[in-house]
Amino acid sequence: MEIVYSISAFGILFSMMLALIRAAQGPTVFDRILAVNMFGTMTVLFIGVVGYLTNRPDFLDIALVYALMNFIAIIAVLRYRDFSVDPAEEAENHEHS
Amino acid sequence: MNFIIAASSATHDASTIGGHGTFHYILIMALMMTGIYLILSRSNMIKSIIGLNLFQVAVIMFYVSMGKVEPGTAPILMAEDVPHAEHDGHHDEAHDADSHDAPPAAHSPDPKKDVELGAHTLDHSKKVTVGPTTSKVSKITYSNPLPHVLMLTAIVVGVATTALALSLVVRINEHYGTIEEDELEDKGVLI
Amino acid sequence: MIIHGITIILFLFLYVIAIVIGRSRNLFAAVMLSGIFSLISACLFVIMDAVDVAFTEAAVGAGVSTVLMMIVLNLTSDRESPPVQPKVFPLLVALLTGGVLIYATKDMPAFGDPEALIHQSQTTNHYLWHSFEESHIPNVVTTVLASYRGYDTLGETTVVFTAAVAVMLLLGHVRESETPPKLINDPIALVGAKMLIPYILLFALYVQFHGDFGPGGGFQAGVMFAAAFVLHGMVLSPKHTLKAAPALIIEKLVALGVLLYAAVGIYCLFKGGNFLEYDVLLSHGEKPNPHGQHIGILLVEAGVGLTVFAAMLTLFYKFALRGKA
Amino acid sequence: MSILEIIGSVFLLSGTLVCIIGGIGIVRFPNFFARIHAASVPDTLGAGLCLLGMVVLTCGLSPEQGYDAKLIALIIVKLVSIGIFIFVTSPISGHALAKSAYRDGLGVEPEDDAKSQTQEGAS
Repeated sequence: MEIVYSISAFGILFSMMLALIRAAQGPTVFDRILAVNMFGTMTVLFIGVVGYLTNRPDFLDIALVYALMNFIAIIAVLRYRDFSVDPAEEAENHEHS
Repeated sequence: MNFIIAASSATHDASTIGGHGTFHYILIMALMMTGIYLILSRSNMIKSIIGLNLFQVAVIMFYVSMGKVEPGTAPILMAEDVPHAEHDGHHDEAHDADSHDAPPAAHSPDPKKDVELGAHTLDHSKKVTVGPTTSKVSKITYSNPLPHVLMLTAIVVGVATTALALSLVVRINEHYGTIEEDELEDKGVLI
Repeated sequence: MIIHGITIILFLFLYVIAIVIGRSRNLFAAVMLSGIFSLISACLFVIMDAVDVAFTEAAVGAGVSTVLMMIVLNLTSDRESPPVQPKVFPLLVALLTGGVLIYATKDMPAFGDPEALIHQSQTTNHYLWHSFEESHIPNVVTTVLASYRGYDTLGETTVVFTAAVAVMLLLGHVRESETPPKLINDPIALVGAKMLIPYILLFALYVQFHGDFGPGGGFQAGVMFAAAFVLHGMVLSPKHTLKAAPALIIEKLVALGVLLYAAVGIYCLFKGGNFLEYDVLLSHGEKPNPHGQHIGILLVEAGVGLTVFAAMLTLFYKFALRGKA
Repeated sequence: MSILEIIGSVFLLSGTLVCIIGGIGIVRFPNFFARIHAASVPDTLGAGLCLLGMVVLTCGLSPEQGYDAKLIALIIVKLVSIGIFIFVTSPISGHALAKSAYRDGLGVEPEDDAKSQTQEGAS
């Protein structure tokens, strides 16, 4: 079974590398966010697979925390990046919430 | 395919001749170097703080890597090392005395035997023979928990101090209108 | 060998990220990449068996740190001005320091060597093989953190408290911002986040109380509790979160956690033991008293969780409610 | 290898393959809105297949390997909750991202890459 887990781990690592390339070269800031998001998902899977590879799959808590923190980081990025937003629309949304 | 045996026996060979034994530490030191360079070379304060974080992660990794025992696993006792002890608060004196003459090492004294035992428990495909649960002679090797404890708290303290640095940056920006050390120097604030 | 290969690949990722952070003029990208950096380092911690450290790094480094840095970038500027001249001196210092450190590693025991001096220590072996019979907690890290090295942890909790107080002093008076903080402007994110927040809180409780049996504990759970509120504050606005968790109460909780921790220690003194010697709790005199240890660790972890949660949330409030200069 | 292990391995490996395909897409596609399609593949299908494979493999674990029924149930619950979490969060963040990009005036033509690069530099 180790061979299956290691192929899977290396495949996910390769996929992480590709996401990293996109995060490093941009070109727009959105590409970076996209790549970071995908990288986070890959990390979750990677931790899961490594847990099986080292024969302690009860460490999936960590993967769960990764999924959560990734989401929060992405929301933070979108929230605090200065996007040009229409002020009128913003005020309207303020009332709705 | 039994990678754990291979890895651990390789380490045992290497420990005598100093081969790839300290390789991890060199990797970590190189990471520290990039952190130091980032701190010193950048005039932007946020970049310096990021560099400080990288440096901190490298130091933490150095500590944690010292706690690793090669055929080991995380220091959370597995089911066979957890005797179903009495939960009524009474403590068995005989049990206590028995545990005092237990082997003191985090691994059994004979490294060869240790490797074999570790392989037996960690090999995924093989059947694990559950040992006598009252005995303190464990077949499982655990990594050293002490560096983990120290570094766990260090990370949380690290984020608290990072926040302090960031709040200073915010105040500097409000007062002087810049977060570049070079520009502060030009203004005569920083000497 | 496979684990070694994975380790080396992850280290390569770390170098690439560090170099890209160094070269990038866009601070925004640098902060995001530092988030990835701590994700990868957490993977390495898992491989090096430090699951609790990985847990904390993932929660703190990728979550709270990134959020705080993003807010600060929003308050200041997300562009780095080009350097006046290339600097040789820092490179020399870095190379010299690194060279000395690498030279020093030659004397280190090999990586993972079970014969290394650190693993022969009597204390470590006591922690590993006697902690279960003394406290009935399988996670040795939790036992060492809260019981054997309880003094340390009390000190660390106090440091978190002090840092929170310092940030409160520095950013205390709320500047009224001319441009109010924007909303994320997205009903889907709002609904999704509202749906997730209860489960995040539930999971944080699980982490808090399951820390005895698996990775987790007060530090991680506190960060995750705060993360749920931070998420709420980000999809709505921090002002809405202030209604749910008023800053005055949260600021008092920062101190309450430390006080709870210290109170457990002082109560032990009154019961006739040493400071933070939980054996005397619920005890009739017998010395290794797993029940007392258990209850003591539970209370102490609760104190840690309370302080960390309140400190992180206070940090978020102080930064997020600050107007742009 | 038991039948469960074979099924689980097939799921896990096909999930990995999907992840790699998505990764190639995210590097090779010409502009942001094409890349967001590629990124959604590993986030949903890839992660789903991998987690499904892990669930099946966990079912195949036996008490002789140190896993009793309670532990296996706990692991499966965790895997399922990770799956639900990813399935909820990743489309949300993808949607928020696409919306922000659209509002920021990002185009869909391949040559927009060069233009937006200067935009990022200027902003």
